[in-house]
Amino acid sequence: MAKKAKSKAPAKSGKGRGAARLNDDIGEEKRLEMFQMQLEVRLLENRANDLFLQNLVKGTIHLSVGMEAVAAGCGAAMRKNDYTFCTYRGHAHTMVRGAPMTGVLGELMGRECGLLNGKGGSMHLTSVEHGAMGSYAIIGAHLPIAVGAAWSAQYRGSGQVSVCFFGDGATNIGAFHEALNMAAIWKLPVVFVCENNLYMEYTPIADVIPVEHPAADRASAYGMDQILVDGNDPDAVFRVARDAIEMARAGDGPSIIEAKTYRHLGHSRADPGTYRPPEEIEEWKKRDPIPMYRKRLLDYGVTEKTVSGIEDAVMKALDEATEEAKASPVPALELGHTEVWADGGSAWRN
Amino acid sequence: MAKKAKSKAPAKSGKGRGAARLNDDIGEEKRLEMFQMQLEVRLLENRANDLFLQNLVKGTIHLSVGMEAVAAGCGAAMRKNDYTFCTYRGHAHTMVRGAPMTGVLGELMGRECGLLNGKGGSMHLTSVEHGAMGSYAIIGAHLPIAVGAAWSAQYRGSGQVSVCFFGDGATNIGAFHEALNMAAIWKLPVVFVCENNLYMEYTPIADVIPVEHPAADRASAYGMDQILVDGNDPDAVFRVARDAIEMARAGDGPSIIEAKTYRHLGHSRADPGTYRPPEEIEEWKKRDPIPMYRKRLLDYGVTEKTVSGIEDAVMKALDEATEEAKASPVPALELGHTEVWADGGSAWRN
Amino acid sequence: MAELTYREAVAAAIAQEMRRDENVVFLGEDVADAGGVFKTTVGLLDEFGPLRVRDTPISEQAIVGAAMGAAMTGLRPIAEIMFSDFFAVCWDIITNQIAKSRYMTNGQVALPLVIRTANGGGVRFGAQHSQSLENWAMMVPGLKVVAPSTPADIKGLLAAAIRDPDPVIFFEQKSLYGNKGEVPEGEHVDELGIAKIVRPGDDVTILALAAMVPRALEAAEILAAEDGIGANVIDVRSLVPLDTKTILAEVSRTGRVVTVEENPRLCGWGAELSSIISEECFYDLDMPIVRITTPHVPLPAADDLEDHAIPSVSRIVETIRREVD
Amino acid sequence: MAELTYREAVAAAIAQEMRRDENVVFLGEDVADAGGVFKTTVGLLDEFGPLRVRDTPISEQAIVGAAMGAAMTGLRPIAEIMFSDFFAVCWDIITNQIAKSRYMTNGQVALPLVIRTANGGGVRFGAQHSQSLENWAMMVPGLKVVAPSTPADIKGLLAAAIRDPDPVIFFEQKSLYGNKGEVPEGEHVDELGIAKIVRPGDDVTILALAAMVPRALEAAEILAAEDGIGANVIDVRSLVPLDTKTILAEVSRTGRVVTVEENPRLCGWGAELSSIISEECFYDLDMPIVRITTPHVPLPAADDLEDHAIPSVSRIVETIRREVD
Ligand SMILES: Cc1ncc(C[n+]2csc(CCOP(=O)(O)OP(=O)(O)O)c2C)c(N)n1
Ligand SMILES: Cc1ncc(C[n+]2csc(CCOP(=O)(O)OP(=O)(O)O)c2C)c(N)n1
Ligand SMILES: [Mg+2]
Ligand SMILES: [Mg+2]
Repeated sequence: MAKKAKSKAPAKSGKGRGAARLNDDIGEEKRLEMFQMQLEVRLLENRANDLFLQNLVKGTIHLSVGMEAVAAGCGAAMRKNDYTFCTYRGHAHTMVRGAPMTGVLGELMGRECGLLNGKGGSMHLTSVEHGAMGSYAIIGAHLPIAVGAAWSAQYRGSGQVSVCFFGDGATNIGAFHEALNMAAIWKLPVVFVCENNLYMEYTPIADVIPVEHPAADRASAYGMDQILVDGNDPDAVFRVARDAIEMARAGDGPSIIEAKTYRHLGHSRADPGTYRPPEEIEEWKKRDPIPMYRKRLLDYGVTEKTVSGIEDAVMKALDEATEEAKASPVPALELGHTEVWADGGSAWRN
Repeated sequence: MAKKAKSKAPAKSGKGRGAARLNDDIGEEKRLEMFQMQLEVRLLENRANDLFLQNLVKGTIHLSVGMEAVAAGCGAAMRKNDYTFCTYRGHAHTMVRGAPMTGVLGELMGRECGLLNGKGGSMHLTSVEHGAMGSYAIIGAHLPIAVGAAWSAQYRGSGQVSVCFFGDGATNIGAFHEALNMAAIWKLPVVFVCENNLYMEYTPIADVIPVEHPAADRASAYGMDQILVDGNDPDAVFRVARDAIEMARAGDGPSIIEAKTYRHLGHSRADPGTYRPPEEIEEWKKRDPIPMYRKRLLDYGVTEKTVSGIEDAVMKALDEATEEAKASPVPALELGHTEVWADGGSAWRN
Repeated sequence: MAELTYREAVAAAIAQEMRRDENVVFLGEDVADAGGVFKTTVGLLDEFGPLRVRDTPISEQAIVGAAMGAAMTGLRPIAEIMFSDFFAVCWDIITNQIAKSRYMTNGQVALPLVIRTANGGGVRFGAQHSQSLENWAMMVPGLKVVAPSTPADIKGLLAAAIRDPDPVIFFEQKSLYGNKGEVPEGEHVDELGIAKIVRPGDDVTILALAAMVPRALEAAEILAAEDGIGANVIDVRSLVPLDTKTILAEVSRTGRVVTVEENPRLCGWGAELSSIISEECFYDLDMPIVRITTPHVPLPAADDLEDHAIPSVSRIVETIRREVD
Repeated sequence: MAELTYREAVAAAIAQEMRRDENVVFLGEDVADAGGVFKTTVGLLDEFGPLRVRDTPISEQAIVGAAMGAAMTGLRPIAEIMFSDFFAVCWDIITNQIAKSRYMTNGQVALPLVIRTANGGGVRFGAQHSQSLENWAMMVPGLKVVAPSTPADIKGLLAAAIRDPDPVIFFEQKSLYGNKGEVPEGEHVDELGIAKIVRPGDDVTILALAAMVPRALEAAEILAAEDGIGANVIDVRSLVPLDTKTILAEVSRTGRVVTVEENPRLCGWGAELSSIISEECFYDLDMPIVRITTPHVPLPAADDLEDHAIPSVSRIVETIRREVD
């Protein structure tokens, strides 16, 4: 299935057939959407980085700079009421579902306007109203949870699909195995998306797996196909994601997609990322998904004006969101004692 | 590797070439050893069943009646100082390492003479002096532990191999995945042996896996070969185990073997096993490893006298062990407070 | 009233709630076709079908993870973890995910789910199948914790747990599965967080839970008959929420208190109650609070050893005899 | 004496023991090449090589399982679990296997191993990376539990833990990693199970652990200066074995006791100590035992909220001011 999808993809960009390509199976609207999604994530994360240096973002943050195409490609392939489950490196996946920048920045800054009113922090972004069902910070935990949401969708006959993002490193933890197996036997509408950025924190993934592709080479253990995709190409990601989501929605069961990509920065704010060979970083920076995609849009005949219009609009929205978040108060202290229980409180005794 | 080994196996038994076969790559001594091992396990387990009905064995027991060939084939392929790790269904694997029948029966009966002096019970048989490093009753837990013993052997350069038995059902739990991966990347001397008896407790394994072979179809996820073997044929098991153990000992890393077999009885003493089609049970009883192997020995030219000599000796030893165990006192109450710590005691305060 | 066993009351409660609300679904190992290894869920598959009553692989993380994901998206799942000892293999999902998600998201995520499990010893299953682990759950903010002692309470409290909008860890004591008792017929729903005075008495208060309740009651009868000591026995029933009102009132009245726990010594619910009582009833206490527990050892398998480890009627009697003079 | 940070003392202790005993091996995620995400193990790979200092995949069950298997067969492994919160993903191996094997086999199996972990909050990492979970370990029979508060104690107690013949869960408090202190040079080995009176005082005893020790000390200074209250501060250091001798003697002397715990409220070590003290020092107590804890909620991430949740110097001061009149 995935392979078929890939063969439909444009082989090479070229002005001459630009318009035809722009209006291929993906189309201009989706492409501009994906461009904007990537840009929003990139600019917001760079902003978060600045705010961290100003000590306005506390704790730690895990940026996906360089990896935005995966979230964008998948996000563009999802329906509004589908579910997203992601990790501590989840700004991108949450934002592409439509979570507001103010809420995201506010959460990173521990402000009342944060998506979680400051209670969760950057590793736990959630926006249920946008289908962003949570960011999970214990490796692997959210895979079975995403399976549960898919089970629920199947049981309710709602037609929803659960899309679950995780890293290459997560493929070595037990929960991965249990989740894939259960999804497969119950033919659940879930799509697992492994963002293989070559590193689990500071350790090269190749040092700790006995196969080449951490996710794709395990697919057959669960009766699934091997699906590999260029994670720096939103169109390619979109196509495999669209097909996998369609298959899931049609009741034909789960898929696992491995998207190869790279984070330009360290694992988290504490990490300069120096364990990586400089040439490797350079190579991947040359394949930065955003300039590449910008160029493709122009090649396909989108005007410079349209593109820079999006860029300006995103920057403007981000500036506004930044000011809003900065102006938001810190959460009231009593919030520390609310919402343990559905009654809104935290009492454990009478 | 496994496949080569299988091709060396005799294709069909036949009087004419009996002696040649008896003295093939396995040889008479090993074969008699494996026959005796199976018999010891079978007779002891039947005895345990009787003792259970007399209320002399308490709690529960998990018998491997019908599955003895796997333990025997592997046991015969191991060196004295190799390590065995097994499950609650571990009487067979413990006994084939040489643990005394009195100790096994005594443990099932909660007597002082028990291998664990009554403190562990039937699910935890251990005899470190025989390399039987424990029976583990939480599914999957012992796989990483067996990996640790292999790591230790590798580090110490001791040449020991760790052999780890588990059921088809255990292939769906997270620890399975983590253990196989670690064993593979560190090229550890460990052999994983899956006894696929078609059921996880009361549920057919086929209902809860998306592949045909619960262990073998997952081997490639860890860069290992698919090894399937007839678990009711001790010779076949011996050959694949021998090769896998040799490979491990040579520093060439782990293997996983899937041995297809069947338990004649229910999952545990609480279970009559009625969820299984009677024809299935009948088919497998026809393939009972012990009468089949007895016949093979005779076909290969072993005399009836030798065979029945072994049978008589085993029965006599078992009767003696039974009497010894019955005569053994229950453990002194103070044993309940010993050996939490290496100082022999259980004090948590001064 | 009908006479049911403790085990039958489990299926009765689940069936009652599944009939009422089609969002109630149930999953676990060997729970459907086989009706559970303790035969607690017999008949559910037949009545509610394989989409609502599901057998799973041996994948506890997937079981409770699936329950969580389903609860977040509109269902009211019940997950069975066969033995409470197996909580250890899915402890992350229970403690770090289920217990924390509502709080971390400041209420965006609702988690109306129940995890049922067979808890405790007395059946000679050895150290990995006999633990009394209600404290593991009590210790974790965000989990409600219930442990009934009678068939009626099983039905009423399990129904209440299923209707509760928060995650409830429901401990069934496996040594009680065979016990019989009167259970209200028709719809029966109890309330979480209420301790029950199961025997009145003025001299000493015994706080007990699950299998320790019948033992405390038996001990109380002996103390009344042989020593003239009037023990009032409180079945704590729910550790979270904890009915400190009832407990503190009774303790203040009797001035003496003994806790009886099946779990090992350190950091048990008895310690928590002792610390609450000693802080809040300091001036009402006529004697030190005494905790009777299983010693701080893994449980032994042999019957004599196991019986010696778990608090027995005679240990309760002797302790109270010694302390209450 | 050399001045080391709490984090440097970790590597110093491990190096000291690895030099001494080649059976000491060390494994964990990002511990070798990267020297640990908290930089606690910098230099070990260089000195001891990749066979003794091993980076692992993200497979906590395999990490502690491997440590167990290695310990059973002659090695003395040290396993790092990066954050104590991740104990939840390998809790079975820790509690059901490592803690129970010696007992179940009546001593056939020895388990000389250490599991080190970064524990506790104060660094705005949110509810899944900030828990103080020493009670989880204390609750399990068969585990020794240590939680040092100073660089010197890190070195001495970690060395002692590595030499100990039993499994030790070693909690390093992550909010203390940057703290500096004098550490004995040369071989330094402390003893497990000894509480330390870190400040003398006659009016009230404060029992504290890990990050709560410096806070208790600061509170004691304020109480002395502003209120004339003499607080003696005990650093409990080791929860199992527990130095009840020192603790009970001091409490009997002062007649007043306050526990300060970073962990959430229910079933903390404070409750256990409170129950021991109230049972054994009943007649010596001049006021109720008061427990200061983090409230029973998952930890919030925002800095103000987190600071408000974890016991602060001012909360300790105010509580003692109110209670000790
Ligand atoms: C169970 C568990 N173990 C370890 C960690 C610490 N940790 C956080 S991120 C990370 C690396 C994850 O790598 P990968 O899955 O490749 O995701 P990436 O960070 O590259 O996006 C580790 C080890 C954790 N959060 N949870
Ligand atoms: C983690 C865990 N989950 C569930 C169980 C209960 N249980 C004991 S045996 C068993 C079935 C195991 O099946 P399999 O692995 O095929 O081994 P077999 O019993 O057939 O030898 C189950 C579910 C357990 N002991 N541990
Ligand atoms: Mg990665
Ligand atoms: Mg099986």
